[in-house]
Amino acid sequence: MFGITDQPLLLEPLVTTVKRSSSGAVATFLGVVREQTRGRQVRHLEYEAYPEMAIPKMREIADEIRRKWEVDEIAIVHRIGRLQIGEASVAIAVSAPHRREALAACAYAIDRLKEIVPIWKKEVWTDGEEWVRPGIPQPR
Amino acid sequence: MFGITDQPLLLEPLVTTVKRSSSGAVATFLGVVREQTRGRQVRHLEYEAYPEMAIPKMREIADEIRRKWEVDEIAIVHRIGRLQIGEASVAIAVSAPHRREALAACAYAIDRLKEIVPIWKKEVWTDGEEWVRPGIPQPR
Amino acid sequence: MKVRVRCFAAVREIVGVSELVVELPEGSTLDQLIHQLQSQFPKLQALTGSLLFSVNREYAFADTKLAAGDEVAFIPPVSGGTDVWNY
Amino acid sequence: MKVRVRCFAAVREIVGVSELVVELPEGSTLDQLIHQLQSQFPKLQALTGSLLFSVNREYAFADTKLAAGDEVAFIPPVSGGTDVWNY
Repeated sequence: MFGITDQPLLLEPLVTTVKRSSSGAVATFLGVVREQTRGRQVRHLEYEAYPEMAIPKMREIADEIRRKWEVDEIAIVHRIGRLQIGEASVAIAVSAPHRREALAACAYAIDRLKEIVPIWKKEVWTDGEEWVRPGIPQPR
Repeated sequence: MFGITDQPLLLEPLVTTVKRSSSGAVATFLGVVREQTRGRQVRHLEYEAYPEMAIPKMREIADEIRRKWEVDEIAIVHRIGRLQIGEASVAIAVSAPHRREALAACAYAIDRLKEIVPIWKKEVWTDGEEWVRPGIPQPR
Repeated sequence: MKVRVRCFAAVREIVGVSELVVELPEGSTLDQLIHQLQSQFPKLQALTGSLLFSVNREYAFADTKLAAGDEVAFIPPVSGGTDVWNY
Repeated sequence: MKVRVRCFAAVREIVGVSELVVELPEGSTLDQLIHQLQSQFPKLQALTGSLLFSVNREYAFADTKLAAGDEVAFIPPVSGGTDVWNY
């Protein structure tokens, strides 16, 4: 399951989506809007995606994971629009027969998401705003 | 938040419990009852705890984590009683300013839980049953 | 030939719209498209060094040859240090 | 002196109750308690090599001296290989 949504992210449905009868572990990751970023006070964030490219790139990350680890299922959902402090911007869930694979794959997914998935955020501070995007992917 | 419960485990309340305004990441782990274990077909599992020792040991794990990583909060809840395939036996949530610390601490927590927290499970297979307990802690 | 250009984030704000249709000579490269848009929207020049590009939803080098109907996107830059996301 | 013994999992099933109160000579060690219970419940002997013990909710070595009112627990063994939990 890969998605872009303007609705609040919930973990429970993601866990249900990835769980198989072979799954002994589900690892999840939530990216959350922090109050402070690089010392500046955040008022809110605005996320924007290139969904037609972002979703295939999420799928590509899942394919990479399957080549590296024995996992059952992978779900990645990113939220777009305006987010307040404490709200989740991205949710990842990975199920696997064993815990190490689930945890390693989940950590890998969020690293790769930052590198290759075209999603941007505008940080709106109490004293200004700026577009921010992580990572420099290597074109292939 | 550290607990032993006979009720189904839910992630959302754990996430809410650990999230702080400083948190940029929440990593969670669910241990789930698998259909198969070491090649035998599981009918159900029965978990039993020594709660008066298990909860202090969970707290000890959280203290170890705080000495190793910059994290915001840690929650560990283990379920006891009869669990069916697909049900979660343990839920861990760690919040941190940054993702690497949240993920590393979450992986550490489940490893240590297996080592030092006195909780047992009985595997009830289609063809027998056995008590199982992981890890050999070093007495200190 | 015509190509579509999708604009996001800082690029969208400079260009003023989220999508452009650009007329280019047959056989143009991505690089030529970039230069054409830079002269039309001079503020893009400040970004260009750190922009990435995609052609048909895959990251692409500047020397990529474009074809009619291609969908190009400007992938705006990182700014502000190494750990620029919240998490 | 009297000590409480908490029994879990396989140990509880052998002993038949989840808690015992055991009378021991003053100054007894954990090891002496273990031997006393092994003679009372011979099936415990098969487990003992892999049992761990706690005294007052902290893991303890066999030579630990016990005091009146101590809470001892038998921490039953691992069985069945290295990855014995589901996850």
